[in-house]
Amino acid sequence: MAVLQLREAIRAAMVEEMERDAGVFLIGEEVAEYNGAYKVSEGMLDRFGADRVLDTPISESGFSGLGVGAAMAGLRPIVEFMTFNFSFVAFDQLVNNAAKIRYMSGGQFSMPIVFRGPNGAAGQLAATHNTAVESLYSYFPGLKVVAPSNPDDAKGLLKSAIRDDDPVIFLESESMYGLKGEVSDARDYMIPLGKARIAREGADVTIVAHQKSYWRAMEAADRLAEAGYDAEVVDPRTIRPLDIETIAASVKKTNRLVVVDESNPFASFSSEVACQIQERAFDWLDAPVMRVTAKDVPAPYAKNLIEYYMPRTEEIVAAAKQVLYAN
Amino acid sequence: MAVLQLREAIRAAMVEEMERDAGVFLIGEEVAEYNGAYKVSEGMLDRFGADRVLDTPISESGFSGLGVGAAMAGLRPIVEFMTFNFSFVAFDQLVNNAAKIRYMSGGQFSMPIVFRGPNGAAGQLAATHNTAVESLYSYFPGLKVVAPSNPDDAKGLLKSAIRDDDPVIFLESESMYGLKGEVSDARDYMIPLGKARIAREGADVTIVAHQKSYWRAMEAADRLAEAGYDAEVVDPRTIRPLDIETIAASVKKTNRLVVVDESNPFASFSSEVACQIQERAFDWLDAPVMRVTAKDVPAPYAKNLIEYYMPRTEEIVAAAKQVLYAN
Amino acid sequence: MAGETRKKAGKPSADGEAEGNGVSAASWNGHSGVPVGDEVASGLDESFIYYPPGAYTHEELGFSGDQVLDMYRNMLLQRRFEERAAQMYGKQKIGGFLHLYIGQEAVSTGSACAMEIGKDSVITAYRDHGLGLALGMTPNECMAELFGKVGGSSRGKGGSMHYFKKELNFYGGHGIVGGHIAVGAGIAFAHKYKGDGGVCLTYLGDGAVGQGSFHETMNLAALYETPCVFVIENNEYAMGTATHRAFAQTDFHRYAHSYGMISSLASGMDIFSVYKAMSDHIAQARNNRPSILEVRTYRYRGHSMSDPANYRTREELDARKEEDPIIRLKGYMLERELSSNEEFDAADDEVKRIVMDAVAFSEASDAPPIREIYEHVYSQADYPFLTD
Amino acid sequence: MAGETRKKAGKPSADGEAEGNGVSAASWNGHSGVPVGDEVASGLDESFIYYPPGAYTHEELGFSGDQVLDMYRNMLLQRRFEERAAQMYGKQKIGGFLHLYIGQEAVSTGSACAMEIGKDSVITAYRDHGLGLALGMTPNECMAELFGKVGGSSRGKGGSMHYFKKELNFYGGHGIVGGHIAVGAGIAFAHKYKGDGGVCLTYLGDGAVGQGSFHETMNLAALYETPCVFVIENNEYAMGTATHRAFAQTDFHRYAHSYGMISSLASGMDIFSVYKAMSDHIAQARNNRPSILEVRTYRYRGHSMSDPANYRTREELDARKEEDPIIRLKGYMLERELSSNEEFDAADDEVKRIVMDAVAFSEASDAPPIREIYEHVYSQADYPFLTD
Ligand SMILES: Cc1ncc(C[n+]2csc(CCOP(=O)(O)OP(=O)(O)O)c2C)c(N)n1
Ligand SMILES: Cc1ncc(C[n+]2csc(CCOP(=O)(O)OP(=O)(O)O)c2C)c(N)n1
Ligand SMILES: [Mg+2]
Ligand SMILES: [Mg+2]
Repeated sequence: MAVLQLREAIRAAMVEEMERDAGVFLIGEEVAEYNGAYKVSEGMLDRFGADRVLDTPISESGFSGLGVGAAMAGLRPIVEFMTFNFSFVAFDQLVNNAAKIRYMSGGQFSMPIVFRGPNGAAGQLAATHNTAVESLYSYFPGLKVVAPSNPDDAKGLLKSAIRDDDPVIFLESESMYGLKGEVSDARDYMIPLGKARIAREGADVTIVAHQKSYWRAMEAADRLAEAGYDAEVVDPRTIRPLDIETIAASVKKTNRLVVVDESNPFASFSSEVACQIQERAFDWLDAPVMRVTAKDVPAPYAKNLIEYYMPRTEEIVAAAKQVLYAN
Repeated sequence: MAVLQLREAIRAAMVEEMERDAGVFLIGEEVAEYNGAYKVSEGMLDRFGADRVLDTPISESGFSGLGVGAAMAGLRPIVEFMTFNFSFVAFDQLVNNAAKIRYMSGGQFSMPIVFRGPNGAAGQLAATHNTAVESLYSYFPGLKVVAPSNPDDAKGLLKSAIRDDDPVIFLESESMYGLKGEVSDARDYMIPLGKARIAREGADVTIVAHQKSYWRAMEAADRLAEAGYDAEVVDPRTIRPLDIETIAASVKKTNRLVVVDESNPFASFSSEVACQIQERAFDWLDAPVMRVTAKDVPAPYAKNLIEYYMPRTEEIVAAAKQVLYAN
Repeated sequence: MAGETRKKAGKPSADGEAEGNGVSAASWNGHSGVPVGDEVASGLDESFIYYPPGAYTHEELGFSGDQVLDMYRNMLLQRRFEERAAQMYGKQKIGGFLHLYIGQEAVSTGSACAMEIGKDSVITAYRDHGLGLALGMTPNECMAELFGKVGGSSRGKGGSMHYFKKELNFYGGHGIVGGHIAVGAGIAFAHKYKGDGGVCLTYLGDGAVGQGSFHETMNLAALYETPCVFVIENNEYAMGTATHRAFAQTDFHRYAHSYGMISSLASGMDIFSVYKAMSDHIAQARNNRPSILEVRTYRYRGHSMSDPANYRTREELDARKEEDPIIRLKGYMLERELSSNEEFDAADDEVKRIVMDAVAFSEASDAPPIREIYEHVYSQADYPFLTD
Repeated sequence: MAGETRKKAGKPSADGEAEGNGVSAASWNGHSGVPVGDEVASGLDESFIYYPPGAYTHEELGFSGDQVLDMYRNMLLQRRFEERAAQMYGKQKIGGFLHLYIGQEAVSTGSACAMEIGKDSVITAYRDHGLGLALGMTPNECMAELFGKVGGSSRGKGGSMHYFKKELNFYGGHGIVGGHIAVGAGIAFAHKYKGDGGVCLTYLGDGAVGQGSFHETMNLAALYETPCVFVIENNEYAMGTATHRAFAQTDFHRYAHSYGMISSLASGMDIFSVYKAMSDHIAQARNNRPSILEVRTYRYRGHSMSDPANYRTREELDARKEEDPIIRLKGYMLERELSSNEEFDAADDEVKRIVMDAVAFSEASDAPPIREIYEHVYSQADYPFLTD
């Protein structure tokens, strides 16, 4: 075990998998000579050379499609989006080509590709640079969507994603890149995709939260504990496939659920969790599933507005108290 | 009142609005000389000339962006996608520019633009040509999303959409273009966006369904009636903003809800309705909200598979019976 | 050989690059010798190679008479296959979109003869039957795919627009116009990365040139020097839109100059022109020089089955049918006495029989079992689908 | 005038188009007179116009000494404004991304002098302070926007990347690289549609040329003959990527030939070169001839505040600072005795005061009230937001 930043854990996963498998390569804007816009790929050009760590022009659609072709031909591309906001100019490549070619070819072509980069809001970046994309990509059967909340999970999940023969959207977080944590250094440290993690056990209310929201949820759990309520926090880790069993089991124990998600609310991940849980745990729910999300507006620039925009700890506490009928 | 096909009703709305307002123009692939890939714009080039009915190269991103600029500059573009599947190469223009420029400019620039075209499956068109997009676009605050189920609604809603100062994603249906119905010919026949329609009153179970699914729902309601159950069918008509009040009121009467939606299930419109209803009508629900959607896979080509893929009448009947505990 | 007359190698603007901005910073300080405000001739090599019809003989190209007959038979197979498919579409044995390649067969067959099938790769758009058959997909699996049967190449999941054949390095069959162009560059990238000596032939229509993905991919392919030939099958129309109504500049091979790429213009109605051009371009690609090959061809049918093609005149169509690649080759062979009328008749009969067999095979093949709807979505065997 | 030496009008390939495929079908029947397999010279006009630095005087261009001083003052305002903004960023008064235009001010000011502000339109990317100030946005509203205050041009909703000013026809301020290019063509389309005589100037960076939207828009603009000037501000880098590392062919003005568009290359360090080139291009646009103007410039700062710009040498930066557009103009004016040192000092003081006032204004301006988060999303007043 070593203490690594999130960016270092991600890098470690890439480096190890590139050492293990010559077919793995990294491509994206500024990943090579600049060492990564957020220094995730620092040193990788020196280590693996320009054939395996490639800078691109600003052509997200082009280099995503290039990755798709390389994956079909048996390589294992890691395509970095400087941020996932920029994946929208490559949307078709992800949701049509990466997601569907295996199906359309009747299983002839696998699609071992990882698209990775920062997701969601990162402060005062305004409306086009703060979009949470998990809800959009998880809509599409054929894709897998992963969203770790800590360095250890990031490493274990990314290694699984790189070895996976299916296309994985791997979501990181710009404002979490510096986050430190203990990380396994086992060479084959793999965390299976699709398994949630019970981050904190509790009996009174379940809180589901991933990535940045996870940290807000843990804060809220502390505050709730002070008020005498025992919250269970479940980190789904993978958005698609979703480990609904683990969430449902937790809700059957606590009878109450709050979903925290920095997505905008409509037709989002939080909607899906609420929908599935009311279906699977209807008789166990003592209160409606509540959600705490980004506000139903584009992300504003002003500091006070963007802070209000994001799911806040006090909102989670309030939502939990509401489902606990504690107000 | 006249009996029109869906395509004729849509055309009538465009023609009337173009006659009324010189700033309205139509642009898209094959809309002019070819008279529309699905003959929606038949005759419009002859009527309005090449300055107002424009064929484009195959450049969805380019002509969508052109529409955005024209809208900012005070025109009222109607941008036709041959089908909404092709909007994915223009995704950024819709979800970043059309949706957010008003906000980012602090309200300085309005965005009176309509993107319209066929949505969802249309038979054996395989995985890339059968995507339902309402869940994706309704995720984005800043957009409005409309999805009519009959010619009269289509006309009234499209006229409202064209006059609306906000960007509207107007979803039609390839397999419904020939559908006939009575259509108002009042020049100012406007149906407000954001108002659901109770298409059939009933006391036992509420079924929410739009576009093609609406017709399946109506069939299911007939079959349920034969079995002695009285279904209420609500056609939301607008996806964003969603008239959740009307749906919730219905559920408070029937205590049961089935949502039918040809979207894939995950993080979709159906998830959102279930989520909001369990929150707003928790104490009224006698059974979990059930949904009937497209299967959780890409659309297959084979006839039997694509038929199975789509929400089917018998599935709706079964879901209704399940929430009625009638099985 | 035409290929040898090229003077260009790699990126022609390399000199400029060395100085950063092309025009060096220093030269800006004061007048730089160029007359102020005057027009300056382009420093780029703007030339291209031209492969007209009727310019090549089979001997020059090194083909035997039997090989030429094989070419004929292969083109005819595509033609008859599609004629029959159209008929089956009318009988509703086939659904969805059906885009026929009829008229363009010299491009597919000429290409297949120039490449090393199995080593090289191919990717195209939805008008894919011709290339599939030329590469060696069986008429049975091709027809059964149209029928949506398990005997189809994609077990009925893909249909007409999505032929794929992994063993033949045939990467599809893609429906989003322009969506596969970058994928082609990626396949070529993989050939180079693996060092397997293969090249990728990426086919696209004239209409696809309008997509931004075309531009992004040309630049990427040229920048990374991927072994790729981009073949623009210019059949003059994208659905109902004639090229000049969609493009400000309609000589598509000329777009290559923006990327410092080599380019040619070939006739798509003469299989020898196609073969010669493709051979030269493939040779360039084997040296990691990507290129654009514009092939001028024509589709005789409508865009898809629902298109009456009212946007062109009877006269135009008839004039183009005069150039029919199959009739042209037959004429060439008869003129040179490479084959007899009896041999042509035998070939016709054989092709007809193969196609009828394919129909019978497809009728007999089963529809996919319903549970297959959940297969091939993921490689993961126990993926937990949402099912109600 | 340089503009008059152009021989091109409209689409140079118009002749070819009339025959459908450029090379007429008839010419394919047999040899067409072109030597087989030989290289063929391009028929396109591949020329461009060159506007080097130091080539123009203010008298030739019709400017008075006072006007030149105004230009100087305007460039200086941008410079001082951004220097102060950088300082405020350090003090965390400003958040998010801050992209400075320092070094490129001759482009904004030269353009603003050549256009008719209020009649013509402007759209650019996120490096937008310079153009905003050159067009006449007040330093107060600009600085307050950076501070995220209600006194800002977008009431604090947009920040540095999203300056907009409707009265000035300033259409932003856009953050997605390449995303605004087509929007510019649409604004130009609207000018033509309304017949108001205006043109749209669409600015983009060298890096944005890599996006497919560039290609799609050039073709659309050329095809529809929209009154648009596409100004490529080639500052040699896109973040840390020098142009030659991202493009196979780095003379960006040459991309114009693919679309039959006219194009020029101008120095972005000499305001007179910019002014002259812009004037010529705007004149073309007024006749519905869209064009590409590549301006060679340089940014002295890193890409954004977090970029130490290690990808270039100190020497390179120093060499480019020798060309500083503000120092250059000052030198020109001193040499010609257009202004005295006292006048420069007064101008400097005035600009400094304006910028300090803008900071004070921004400090004093309120943060937007929280309820404004729901304003300006929709024009609809009673939109039913999802609120918990
Ligand atoms: C992105 C996208 N836009 C539009 C379409 C609809 N469409 C299918 S084929 C086609 C014409 C393409 O023409 P071209 O590239 O010349 O190929 P051809 O059909 O002539 O072989 C169009 C517009 C599509 N499939 N994808
Ligand atoms: C689609 C997209 N991809 C990537 C980025 C990240 N990014 C912001 S600016 C930039 C460089 C752009 O360079 P250039 O166009 O030359 O403009 P300059 O910064 O030099 O003014 C990049 C890669 C983005 N904003 N949008
Ligand atoms: Mg074509
Ligand atoms: Mg730049």
